[in-house]
Amino acid sequence: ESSSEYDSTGSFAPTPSGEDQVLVSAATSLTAVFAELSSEFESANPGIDVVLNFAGSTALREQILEGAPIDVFASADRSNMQRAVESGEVEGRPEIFARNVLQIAVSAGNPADVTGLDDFARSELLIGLCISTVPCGELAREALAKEGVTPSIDSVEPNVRALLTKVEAGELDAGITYLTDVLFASDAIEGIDLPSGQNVIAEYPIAVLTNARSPAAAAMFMKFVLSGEAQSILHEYGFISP
Amino acid sequence: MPFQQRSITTGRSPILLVVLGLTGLTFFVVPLLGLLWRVPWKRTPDLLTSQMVLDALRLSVIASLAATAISCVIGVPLAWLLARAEFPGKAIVRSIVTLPLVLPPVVGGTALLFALGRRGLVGGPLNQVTGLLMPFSLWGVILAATFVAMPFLVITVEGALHNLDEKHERAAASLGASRWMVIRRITVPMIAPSLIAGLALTWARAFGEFGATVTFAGNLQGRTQTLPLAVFVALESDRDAAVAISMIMVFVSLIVLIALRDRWWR
Amino acid sequence: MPFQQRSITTGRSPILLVVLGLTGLTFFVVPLLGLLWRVPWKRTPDLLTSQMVLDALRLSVIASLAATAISCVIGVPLAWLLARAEFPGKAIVRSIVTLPLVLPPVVGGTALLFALGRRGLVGGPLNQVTGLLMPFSLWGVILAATFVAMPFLVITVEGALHNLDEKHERAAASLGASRWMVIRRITVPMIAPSLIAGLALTWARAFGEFGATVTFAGNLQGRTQTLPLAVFVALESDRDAAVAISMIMVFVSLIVLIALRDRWWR
Amino acid sequence: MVAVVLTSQGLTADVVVHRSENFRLELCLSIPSGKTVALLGPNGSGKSTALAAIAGLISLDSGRILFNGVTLDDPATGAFVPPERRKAGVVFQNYLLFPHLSVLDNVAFGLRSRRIARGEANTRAREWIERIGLTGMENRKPADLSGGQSQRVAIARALAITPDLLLLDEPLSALDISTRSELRHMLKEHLTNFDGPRLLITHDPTEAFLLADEIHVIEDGTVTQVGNADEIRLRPRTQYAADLAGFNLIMGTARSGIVDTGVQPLYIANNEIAGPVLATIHPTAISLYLEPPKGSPRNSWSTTVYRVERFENRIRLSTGPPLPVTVEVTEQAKTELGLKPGTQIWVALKATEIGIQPGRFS
Amino acid sequence: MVAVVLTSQGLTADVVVHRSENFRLELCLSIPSGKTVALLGPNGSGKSTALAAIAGLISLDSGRILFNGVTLDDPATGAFVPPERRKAGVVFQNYLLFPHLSVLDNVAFGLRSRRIARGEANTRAREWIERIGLTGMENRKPADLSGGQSQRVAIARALAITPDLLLLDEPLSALDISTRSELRHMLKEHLTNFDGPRLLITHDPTEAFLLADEIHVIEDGTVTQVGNADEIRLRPRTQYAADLAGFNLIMGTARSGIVDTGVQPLYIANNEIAGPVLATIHPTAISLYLEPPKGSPRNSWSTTVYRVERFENRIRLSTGPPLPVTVEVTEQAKTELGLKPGTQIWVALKATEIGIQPGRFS
Ligand SMILES: Nc1ncnc2c1ncn2[C@@H]1O[C@H](COP(=O)(O)OP(=O)(O)OP(=O)(O)O)[C@@H](O)[C@H]1O
Ligand SMILES: Nc1ncnc2c1ncn2[C@@H]1O[C@H](COP(=O)(O)OP(=O)(O)OP(=O)(O)O)[C@@H](O)[C@H]1O
Ligand SMILES: [Mg+2]
Ligand SMILES: [Mg+2]
Repeated sequence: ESSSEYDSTGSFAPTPSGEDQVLVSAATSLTAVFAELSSEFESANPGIDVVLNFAGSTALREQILEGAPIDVFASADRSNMQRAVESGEVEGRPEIFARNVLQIAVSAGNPADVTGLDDFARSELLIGLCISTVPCGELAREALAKEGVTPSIDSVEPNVRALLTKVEAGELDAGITYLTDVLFASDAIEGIDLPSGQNVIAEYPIAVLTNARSPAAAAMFMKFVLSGEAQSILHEYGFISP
Repeated sequence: MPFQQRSITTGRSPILLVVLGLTGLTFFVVPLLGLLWRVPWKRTPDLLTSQMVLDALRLSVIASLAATAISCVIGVPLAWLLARAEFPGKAIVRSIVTLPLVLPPVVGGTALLFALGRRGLVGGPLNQVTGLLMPFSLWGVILAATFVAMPFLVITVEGALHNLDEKHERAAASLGASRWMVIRRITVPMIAPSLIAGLALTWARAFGEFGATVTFAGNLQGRTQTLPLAVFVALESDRDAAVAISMIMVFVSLIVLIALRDRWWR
Repeated sequence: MPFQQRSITTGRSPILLVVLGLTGLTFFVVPLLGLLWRVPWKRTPDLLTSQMVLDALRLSVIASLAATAISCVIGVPLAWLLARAEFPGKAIVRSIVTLPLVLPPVVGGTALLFALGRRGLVGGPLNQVTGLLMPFSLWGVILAATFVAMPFLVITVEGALHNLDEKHERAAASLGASRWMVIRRITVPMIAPSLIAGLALTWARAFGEFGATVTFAGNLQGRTQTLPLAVFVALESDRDAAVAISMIMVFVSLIVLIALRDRWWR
Repeated sequence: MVAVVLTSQGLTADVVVHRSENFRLELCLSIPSGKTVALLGPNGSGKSTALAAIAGLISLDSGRILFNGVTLDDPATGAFVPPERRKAGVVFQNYLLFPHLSVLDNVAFGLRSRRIARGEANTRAREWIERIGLTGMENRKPADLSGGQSQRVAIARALAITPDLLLLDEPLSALDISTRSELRHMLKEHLTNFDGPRLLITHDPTEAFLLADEIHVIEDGTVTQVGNADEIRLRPRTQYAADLAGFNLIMGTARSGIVDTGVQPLYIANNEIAGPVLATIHPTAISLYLEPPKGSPRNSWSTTVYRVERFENRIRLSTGPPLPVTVEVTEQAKTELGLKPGTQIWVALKATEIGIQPGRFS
Repeated sequence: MVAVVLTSQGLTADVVVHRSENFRLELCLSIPSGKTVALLGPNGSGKSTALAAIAGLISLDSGRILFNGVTLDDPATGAFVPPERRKAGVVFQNYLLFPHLSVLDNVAFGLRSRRIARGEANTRAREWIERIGLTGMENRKPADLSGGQSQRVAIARALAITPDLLLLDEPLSALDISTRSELRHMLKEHLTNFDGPRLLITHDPTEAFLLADEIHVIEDGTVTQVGNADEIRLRPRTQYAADLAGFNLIMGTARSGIVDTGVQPLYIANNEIAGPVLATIHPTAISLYLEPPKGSPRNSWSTTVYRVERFENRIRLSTGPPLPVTVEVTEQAKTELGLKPGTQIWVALKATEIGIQPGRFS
């Protein structure tokens, strides 16, 4: 009797059997867009149920390395995907499905009058960056270095969210995050574009995993994400097609 | 009670105490006000009925209560052993119990993965023999919550047991009560307020658990996504929703804590 | 003591208790083993002496002890008022005190920002008048830690006060002891084990605090980056380092907790 | 409510306290400075409650407590002096020693509370510890003391503070016979030099008779008799007071030299008295015979021995119906008459041995 | 260590327990089934410690406890029967009522522990509550009882379980005079129908004399005298035992009809006895005069009155040096001689009134 409540792995499966489930681990910065992508995908493929697992790319990679029963991995950077590939967790080859550009985030009304990367050297401003070990921090430093700006950093935030929170609260005058983050942050935040020459590009790889329970459905989902339909949704959320 | 005396000891409280106590209270009230100030009250009802929030609420309530129950069943005996039994290595055991308190929850979750994941120390063999898989299931959520929350119960109850004079337990034994009966009818009732405080702490910690859960059990809506995880997701996509979900958590916990404590105290 | 009696009540422990207690212990031991299994022992000494870890260690110790001290000074009076004083709205106050337990720490940190940040409800005016800035400073770290950790002390101590019969306090009053003297020389010593348990919980929670700190105080090496933040940062790039830093936390907390509890208990 | 004479020196307590649906204490008490009042009464009669009210540990429901002209508690006006400012030395019935403090710290606690320096307080505490015979136990915790040792510490703790007002709740009940008489004397001496009012609660009539200037008998929350030792002893007004003194107390209605007790008429030596009376008969005044007595005693009836007890070196027996009495005989008489439960005997009692006072059981 | 006669029925306890550096209990006790032994002794002499060892609440350091042939505790072999399997009914000196349980649940606790169904246990508990006179208080918590009421609940709780062994630590000390004699009789009756051994600890000689078959006087951890009431009363061997009985006890060396006490020689009626003796003199055997007495008493000396007390309806005085004695006189004599502390008097004492037994203070 009770066995019907659990699938063969013992994990809790509330959906009726017979339906394919795709477990997608996606980076935190993909939260909003993947929610929409999955519902689009589900309505196009009624037999498939997409379950999303959002966390930092590193945490997701960690789970995969520890044998989590995940079908698809969408990372916010290449290095975490690379680690998964090296550990033999990836079926086939990862594909880049989206790109993202950096933007300067300032509090609404731009009270500190920030205009570009040069302002990051102004010591009277409260400046924040992501920590260099996460993609947004790495890329931001790359962009600043390209311009020869030595930023006077007041806060090194462990992730985009923490950085945005502080800019939004007015604790920081400016920070560098992704365009997509600023686009969908609250009204309390404004974005300042970087000239394309100054910008650096972040790449988002996706892959089906060797551990996948429903490899076919997983492949379908990955294919969908790379499709034109999905790309236009990604575009709406500020991502750039690869 | 009509014949209750006005308590004399408590008639007037020393000024210094009141001042310090109020300062303490400010500590809690000001940030709460800060939060309340930003709550998008209009949107809250809608959010409350969204599938994601309902799923998360259900999971949170189940997992936190289960974790509290498990902690009670195995944590209270552990506390009793720590307080009353003599065995070698007690100091070490006591310290181990305290570890989950200190370990950053994310590391705690990683430790759980290392130990109970499919490739883990215990989880690996377990998975091969029984096919059981802890992570990414409700069991994983409960396990993670129990791991981080149980120490609160153990430590609170152990403290209370140290406070309790053993003479009543001895008297009960002399009346023929078995060791077990003494614990059930004398020891536990006599430390009830501390036990309930410990349960409240445990439940609250389990209910608010995030780091270990997201690492060990994942963040699957309807399966392992509890309210704090929903808040995390919402923080990325919809800031107001995150604050609103937090207020739901606050509200639920008020109900549970009041039920747990004010009903059984006094 | 040469004349210590072997305690009779504790001579043998009921089997069921031992079994349950050991099960409880397994809960803690298995994940710890999982962690120990993966600790990069070779690299640990290097990490231990890296500037980042040393800075974080210093900040963590200072902030957690400061938060514990503050909690003690204002949390114990608050607990006393909750347990012993009569005032309207007590149930609400008690619930508010429990909130930081339930609030996801990130939300708690956000609440602190809303309230005490540069543009915050209280922080704004405060900043304008005094120029004081809480975030990005050690004060912010301490504040965040106190906010999340103090409830543990308040609730544990309140529970213990409910356990304590007031008759000894009355006797002390009749001997001429002022309200304050009664609290200092009778009440507090009589609940010492629970107080120490509460302090241990508070310190441990403050020491392991991550979410509120990172949100409210930021993550500046040497200024606000505590050990849990260092662990988090390391997790992003170098898991082994993260595990090693966690082991440092475990080690420090063992020392502090053993000093705090085994010295003052019994 | 009884009107209270307000003296400016001493304690005047008009105490009304509800403790439960079935118990209401209503007590009027006035203790001049330098005098000792003993409260004697059965269990649960409200003695400790009265003490708690005077010490300020519970508050009055109505009434008023005045001490040396200062109102300590008056619910009507809301005045209330908290216990720590009443300067009372209290020995609690259950001692309430502080379990976490040593004997020395327990005794010194009151002194330290009065801001006496540690050295001075300890010296004075040590003196008291010597006085109660516990030298060498200064560093023990109360849990490591015997019952009687604990009680002695409680006494020392209360007396050490040189209080304005002494409240002693069965202070000698757990002491052995030698220590008890020693401490009784120590107490008596201490009281002589102490000029505040003092209240002594006890179950031991000897203690009350020896230490108190006035005795209040309290039963079920109200005072049933007030008087000095002799008055209570010779003219007890309730069964309890008679038990205290060891007298037989019989209620009846007197008319022309006979008391109608409802069961067995008693001839008395007083023809004038009429109406409800209390008759008191000392147990030694009653004689026992195996045959119907033929002699001077005007009262005699046949009954059986119900109970035989030895009290120190005397033999006490209780007889059965019609009129149960307690009789005291010598060891010799017991042996000669073969007295044991069930023995058929004749009771004889001279009319002149019956004390008579008007009144009824209260 | 004293050799113990091992009877198969009853309790044989050879108890050695260290409690502190200064206190070591070394007690040998044998209580046959159906018999009551009373332990009488000063505070801190080890009575409660002995009870705790027999109840199994503390373990022996050496010695052995046997009950009906079963070894309860024997450190030599490591045998130890835990308290819950000793089937002892214990009244603790400090009651130890369970504060969170009602009176009914307290009394029923032992029954429920013995797996008696709730209904049956409650019925029996209610009977006991009635027997101790607390009907109507079944639902009270111990904190809401008076001292004496608490002690009664402790008695009921111990007796309700129909134990194999009764251990009573001052069970009547907090009771009022009427309840005490009632409960003493209830206890006596209950004991008659109870065929296990019972141990009674008390400070009240009356209680011991009335209830015990044998009395052990214990002082500073060792037994100083064993005997029945009369033996203890008439031939006390220690000052404490003499105080119990109210006798004067004087130690000296007898030679040809004279006891050399070191201060005042005593003439006695026994010329044969020689060597160390204990002389016992009842307080009523001593006469007092204002002038040097000229008459039959062979002993007389001049002294002063030191202390005057009333004991119930008798007057007791203590005299000063050379040989302090306690004297009992009538009220009349007191008035006639104007006896008060400091009065110069002559003491007279017949040689025949001096009881003599060989021995010395132990
Ligand atoms: N806290 C309480 N709540 C309700 N009733 C109480 C409380 N304390 C005492 N009582 C009741 O009040 C009455 C008087 O109690 P009190 O302690 O004053 O008696 P007492 O004269 O000191 O008796 P004892 O000689 O036994 O000590 C008793 O009937 C008792 O049961
Ligand atoms: N836990 C303990 N630790 C050390 N010494 C103790 C302990 N309990 C009792 N004692 C000491 O042992 C001796 C015997 O104590 P016990 O309680 O047996 O005396 P007791 O005869 O019952 O006296 P009382 O008549 O006063 O109740 C005393 O000197 C006491 O101080
Ligand atoms: Mg009382
Ligand atoms: Mg004792």
